[in-house]
Amino acid sequence: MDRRRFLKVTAITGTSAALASCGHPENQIIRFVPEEELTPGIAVWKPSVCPLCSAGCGVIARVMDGDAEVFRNGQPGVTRMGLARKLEGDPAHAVSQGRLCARGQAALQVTYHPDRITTPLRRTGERGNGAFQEVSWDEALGELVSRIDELVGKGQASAIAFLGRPRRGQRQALVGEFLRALGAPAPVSFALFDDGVARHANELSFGRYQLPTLDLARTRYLINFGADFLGTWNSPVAQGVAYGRMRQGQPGVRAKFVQVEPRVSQTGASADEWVVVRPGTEGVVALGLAHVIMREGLRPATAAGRAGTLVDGWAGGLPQFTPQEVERRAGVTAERLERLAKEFVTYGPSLAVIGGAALAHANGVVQALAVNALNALVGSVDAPGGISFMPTEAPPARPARSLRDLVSASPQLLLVDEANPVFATPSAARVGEALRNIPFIASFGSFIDDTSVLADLILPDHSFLESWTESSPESGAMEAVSMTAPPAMRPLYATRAMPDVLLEVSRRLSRPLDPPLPWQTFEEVLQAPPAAAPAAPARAASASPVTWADAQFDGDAATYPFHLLPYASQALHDGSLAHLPWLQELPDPMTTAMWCSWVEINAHTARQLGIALGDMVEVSSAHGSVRAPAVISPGIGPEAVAMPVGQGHETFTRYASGRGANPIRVLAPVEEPATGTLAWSATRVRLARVGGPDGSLVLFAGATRERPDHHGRG
Amino acid sequence: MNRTRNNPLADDLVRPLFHTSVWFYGAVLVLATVVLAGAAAWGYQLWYGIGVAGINWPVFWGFYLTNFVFWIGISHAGTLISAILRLVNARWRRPVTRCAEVITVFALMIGAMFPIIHLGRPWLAFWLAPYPSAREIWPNFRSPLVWDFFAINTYLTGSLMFLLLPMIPDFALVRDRSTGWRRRIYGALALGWQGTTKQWHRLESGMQIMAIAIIPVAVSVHTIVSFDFSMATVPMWHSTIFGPYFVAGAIFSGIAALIVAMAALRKLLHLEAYLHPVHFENLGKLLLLMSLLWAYFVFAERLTVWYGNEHSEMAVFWATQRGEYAPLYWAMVVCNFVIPFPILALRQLRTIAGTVVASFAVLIGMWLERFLIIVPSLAHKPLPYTWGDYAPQPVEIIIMVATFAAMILLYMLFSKFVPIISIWEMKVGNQPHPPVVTEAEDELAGLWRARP
Amino acid sequence: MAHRWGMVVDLDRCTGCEACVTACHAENNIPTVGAAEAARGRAMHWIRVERYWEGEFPEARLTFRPVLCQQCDNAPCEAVCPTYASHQTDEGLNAQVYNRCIGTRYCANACMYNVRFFNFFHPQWEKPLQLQLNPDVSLREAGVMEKCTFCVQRIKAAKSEARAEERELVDGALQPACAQACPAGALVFGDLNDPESRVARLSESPRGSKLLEEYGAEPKITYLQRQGWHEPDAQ
Amino acid sequence: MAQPSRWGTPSVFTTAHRSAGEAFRAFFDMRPDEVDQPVAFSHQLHLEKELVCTDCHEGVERGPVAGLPSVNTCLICHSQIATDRPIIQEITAMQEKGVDLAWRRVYGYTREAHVRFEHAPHIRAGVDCSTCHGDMKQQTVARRVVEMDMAFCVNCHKAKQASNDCLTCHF
Amino acid sequence: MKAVYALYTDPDAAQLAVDALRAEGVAERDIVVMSSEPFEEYEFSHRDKATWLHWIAGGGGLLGMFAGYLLTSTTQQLWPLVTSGMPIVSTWPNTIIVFEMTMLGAILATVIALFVTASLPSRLSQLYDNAVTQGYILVGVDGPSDELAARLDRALASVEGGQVKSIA
Repeated sequence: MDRRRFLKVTAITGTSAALASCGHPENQIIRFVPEEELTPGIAVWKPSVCPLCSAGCGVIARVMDGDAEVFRNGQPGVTRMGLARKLEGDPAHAVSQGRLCARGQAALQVTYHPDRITTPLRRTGERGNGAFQEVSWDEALGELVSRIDELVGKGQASAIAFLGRPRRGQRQALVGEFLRALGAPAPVSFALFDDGVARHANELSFGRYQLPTLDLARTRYLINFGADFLGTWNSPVAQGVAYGRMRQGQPGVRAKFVQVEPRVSQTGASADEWVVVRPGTEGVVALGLAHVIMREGLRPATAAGRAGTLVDGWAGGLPQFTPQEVERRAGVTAERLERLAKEFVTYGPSLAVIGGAALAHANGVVQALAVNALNALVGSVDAPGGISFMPTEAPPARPARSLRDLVSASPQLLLVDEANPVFATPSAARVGEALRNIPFIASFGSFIDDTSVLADLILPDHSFLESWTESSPESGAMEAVSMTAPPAMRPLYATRAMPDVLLEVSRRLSRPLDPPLPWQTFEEVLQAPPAAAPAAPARAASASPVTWADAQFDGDAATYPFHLLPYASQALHDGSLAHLPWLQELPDPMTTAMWCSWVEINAHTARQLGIALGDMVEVSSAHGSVRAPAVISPGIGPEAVAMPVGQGHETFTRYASGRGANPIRVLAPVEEPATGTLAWSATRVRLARVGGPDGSLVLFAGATRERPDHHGRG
Repeated sequence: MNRTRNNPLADDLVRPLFHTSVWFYGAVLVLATVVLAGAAAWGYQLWYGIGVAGINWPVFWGFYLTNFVFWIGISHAGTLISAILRLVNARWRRPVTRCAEVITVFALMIGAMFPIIHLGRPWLAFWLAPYPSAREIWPNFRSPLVWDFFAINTYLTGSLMFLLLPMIPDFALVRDRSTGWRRRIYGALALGWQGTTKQWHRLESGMQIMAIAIIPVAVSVHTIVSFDFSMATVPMWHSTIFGPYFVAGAIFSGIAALIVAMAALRKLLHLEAYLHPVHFENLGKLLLLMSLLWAYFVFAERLTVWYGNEHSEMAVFWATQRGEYAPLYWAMVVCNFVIPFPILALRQLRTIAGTVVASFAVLIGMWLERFLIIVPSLAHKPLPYTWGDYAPQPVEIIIMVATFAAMILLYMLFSKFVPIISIWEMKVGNQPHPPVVTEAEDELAGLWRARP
Repeated sequence: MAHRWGMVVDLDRCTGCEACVTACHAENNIPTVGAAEAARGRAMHWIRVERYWEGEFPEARLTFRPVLCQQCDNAPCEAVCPTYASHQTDEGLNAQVYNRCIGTRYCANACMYNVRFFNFFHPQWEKPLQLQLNPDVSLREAGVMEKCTFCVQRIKAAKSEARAEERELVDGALQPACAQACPAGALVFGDLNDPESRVARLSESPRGSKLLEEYGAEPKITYLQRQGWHEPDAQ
Repeated sequence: MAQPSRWGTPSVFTTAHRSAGEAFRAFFDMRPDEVDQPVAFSHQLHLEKELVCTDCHEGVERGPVAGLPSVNTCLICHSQIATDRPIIQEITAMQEKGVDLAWRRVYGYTREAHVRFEHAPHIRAGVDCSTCHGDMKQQTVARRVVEMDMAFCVNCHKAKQASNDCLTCHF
Repeated sequence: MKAVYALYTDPDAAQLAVDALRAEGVAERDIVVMSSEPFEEYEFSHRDKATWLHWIAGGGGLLGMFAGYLLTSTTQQLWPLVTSGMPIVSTWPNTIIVFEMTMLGAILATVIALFVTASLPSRLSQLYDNAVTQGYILVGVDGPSDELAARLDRALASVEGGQVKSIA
């Protein structure tokens, strides 16, 4: 007898069950007629583009039917609709090649995030206190249009500003068109890790304002100066695929990988050799290598071509960068440098890469130029196993304006599209204060973050799965890649694609744009794209050599003995992904930490300061301080401390608000002079233990649980 | 011999059944409250999930299984001791046997509850039992947990019978002395016992067989409990010594529990006339023996691990020896050896008070031992990346305290409804015919020598 | 011949990027438990990337090692389960039958790899995060043990599709989510009974070894050790 | 538990039962054999008119789920047929308002059973619908007539020599 | 006459009374002796010594062993699930179940046999006296004929220290 029959015998009928289940709200809710043809339980794969970083990986979304709670005509109910269930790399896409990184996988949660903005919002309380009220699209658009009308009417169209994340493609072009037609200045792109320095240097060296594609698969000797190319830098998926081939792609062939950086990054962990350098001296090592190569006559100075002539003293064999001198400046022994130089030139094709923290110094450009010249010297430019530049229809252009330009122009009306400068700029730069003084801010983002909380109006965008997407990556593949994809699923909420909103605004303006924008919808834009925005005039390829400049640091070494090395979190990247629970709970590969911030400290330093694992420490610069638990790591030198970027949002959904600490806020507002990008590795700090463990350090495993005498078992 | 020979004894021993003090009610009330708190804690855990306990990844077993092993260990007080003493016919066993057997039955019941409390889905615990169902799936007889189920069931059945059978004549005695509802209840419990020579003889030979049968079962139960650990390739679990080590430990803690219970009964039920210092002294000697045996096993276990120097085992070894579990470990050594050994070895200290102090120490020490077997090993499995730790949560502590309260409560109630000392066996003990040996002479000989 | 699913993990390729971890979460409806529970050691990752430091600064060296259920032939978790919730299928999968699990957590103790995870509470998804759930995979409730299944739902779907189309499975076409996501191609999945399959050939590699081989559990996952760099002989 | 969502439903999706009673009923698999449907659809009537199951349960041959028809499906025929009946007019009105029929399931397994049943392979293997759903020609509003306990599935699998490994259905 | 009995405090007297009854020609199985404790030193308590209890216990054990073997091996074959690479019918672990079932069989058989042979549970027979549990030893005969009763009465009374009673 089974349980069910047993109960029948005991005469408990199902009536009570039926009555009880009627009480569930799910059963009383209205069901709307599905708007699409779906075969239940059958998955369909739809292409899309991952929007989370600039790599532009093509993805495919697994769409299956499901019951979603929606509003139709203002009425709550449930409907069966196609829902994206999983994201995978698009096998047909030359960048992602069927693979996808952890962040890309988690992009799914952007659409289904419980704190996504579902309808337009208007600020009701004090600016920044987060009180908003729901308004209709009509009302919201009306308000935005009237604000623009007012400014245009007063002849102040130039006081309209647009701040977005660095994007390429038609969406960005449309924004440019819109602003130009309005008479407003060009849009401003802002991201913390925006690689402007690398692009600038590449333009100087090779005439391309672009990040390079690394042909790792065919490289036999790789020297990497701080670029986290397997984690967060440039096109990590494509680089990861190529890296796999570099390691075990051909039987019996395995490249050597040397990592030159002051702290072992996740990428550095895979290196065969870790060369510890002082922060900001990566270029010295590169030039030292070039010196040895030229001194030994392994390559002539002329082999480097223009990239070489840009470096002061190149033609003379860089006499000031003898191994002894490099040892003194960078801390790499002369013998090691000699050996590396010979290996580098002997076991080609060889490749040198620089990125990330190495360029986040005031001398970033000259560091990059040094590595470019080294690459050129060994013939690794546009050669198999070297760097190359992806041929694209619309090559990346130097931005016309920077955030600094935008702020200093004191705009009257600001449109923000997912950029979060309030989070990602040092507090000393006072960007937040400047934004607060802008009379009207409208935000298009899907979430209320540290910046959009200041907005007067929020016009929520579709998630990428709900809107047309495009991919025009600047690197990652050898050939040009360009794709557009229709929405993978219908919108869950009353959101509208930002390009459609701009087009709608342009139609509603009391003084029509001249010429009017020729499209009705974003879809039309993608089919008949605007002409590429004219690139800023290419910088005159000045042949005047650039002289080496030592990296300068904010804060004197006596008061602030440690270099603060912020780094992009493997999970949360620059913090724009801190709202995704999958990524919050992703153990950091180096420390296994989840849901928190931490400070990485060398064991020797920790002993000196009496800091144990999990103890709260305070990291103070001349511009402020943050507190976070300590993690003691053998992968960082005694003169540096490192902190991941990503946490420390004041406002950013239930998962990220008030969690952890943001090292960017305490940085000195030092910029790389040529590009105006933040030199985020150029701050010195002091360190103090301020208390015992407060429980905020959440480790999946590892650090707390490992004893030094048990490493590497297996 | 006269007819009054036996009656004062029966009067004494039956008295608690008929006279109850206010203190008793008060104590029952307090204990019942604690037990109810434990039940409420379990209800809370049932509703919210086992996660309210402190267990985690990778320490999946914690307080509940510690208590399980502890209580199963305590259960060896009774049946095993009383069966051995019955078989060897040790004279001094007579006042002790029932006290001991009751401990067994209640400790087993409480112990057997813990694996169920500890389940993630306790409402499915019946799947451990072999029964035909529509699913056609039976328990996995390779699982030590199923062995536990069978062993505990057999042991509980046996112990219950071992306890109940000799109670029948005493129920008859109470029946004949009572009236009204008591007479009806005890009449039913006495099953119509008359005391014919045939009944006596069957009872005696039945008990003889049961005593023979219960000893291997008791040994098997704690061996199988040890198998729960030693079958898994967890560092310092996967050891062949675990069977005898656990059995010895069980008897060790069982005797300690018995001494404590007897001392309490002696004091509270005024049984000074029946529970003599010699009983405590004899049990104390047994306890001494087990303490030495325990020390021997621990030394053997630790030495082989240390000598073997196997990587993952050494992690556990050092964690207990000088790592985060060292305070508990050394507390265990103190409680199980350093305190009881001198007390029990020195005749002057082997008094009632002395043995009780030693027994309390042993109970604490043995509880710690179970904890230290389970938790440090799970916290240090072979991959160092997965090392973890464990901290008990309020629910676990409340339930644990409640089971101790339940044990005391059940014991109190039992002693209120059943003569805690077997009256007829006491009478037999008082029969004049066997050559009378003085208690002093009997000390060691009486332990192992059969009556002629 | 029946399939025998296995995997090869090339430690020389693994970069520790954890794409596999999120892919597994997305594919298998693994709940996130939140900071408070994660701090209590209840985070669930069917696949994890273990990292081991060797040496001290500046010679410190790090190795990543993805660890998932090793799908042992002589799986220690199986015998100890009183209800057969854990057993071996004829395709060599170490099955975990959720409905049969009563939550003794014995299997998790017996597993020396600690790759079994337990639902201490009912999993929760703050709406509408539940729309991300894969309808092909069970939602495990409180009190149930779970672990890597080699994406059995994908295996079953691929077999069912092949049967419907009356063809054989193609090596490499069927992949668990982790292997599919891995950019560096460190995870290779396939049929060990097919001598031509990539996984079968790679598992014969001289670099190959099994994790905690000495326990004799006979895992079906082969780890290819990380290699050092040696100066090539000839130029 | 947090505030209810804007739909009046719980804001958190969880596998937990909401009440002890619900847990109790799930444990004993107590479900009504008959449920109140939004309209009294007669299977008998439609099958007599020589409709077949797959006309309305479209997914059954292709996927795991047979699917419950929406009003759109009804109105494929009923935009022409029997339009004068009140029930059809009601359905037509529903479609105009964009409101669908909230069918309630008759068969199915409790979540704790973790049964991942797929219709398509069974249809391909030639299992007749009535094997599991009874003879629908005899039923008006569908009711549960077949007791789908594990023995029911297992016996059929045994008879047809289909796999009886646990992972066949439970994963 | 329903019964005739005498109550003694001294087991020696009880032994004499039993002997006296025998002398009166009362059959061994008709002599009833009740006491509140067993008197193993006395002959009268040995009259029922012969018993099959040990053999029944052994038989129960065998039965349990067989049941244990059947339970383990047949259920393992019924749905052959492989675990840990062990054989479908795993002898070593099954031995434990077989052992426990053996002991359970022996214990249950003992208890059942004990209850049956000692006629428990039963109603109190007519021949019973509460004095038994107060320490008296009852020696008597249940349901003698009136003529026999008178003789037994005398025989019992002849033993010193007894109180002869009868139930009509």
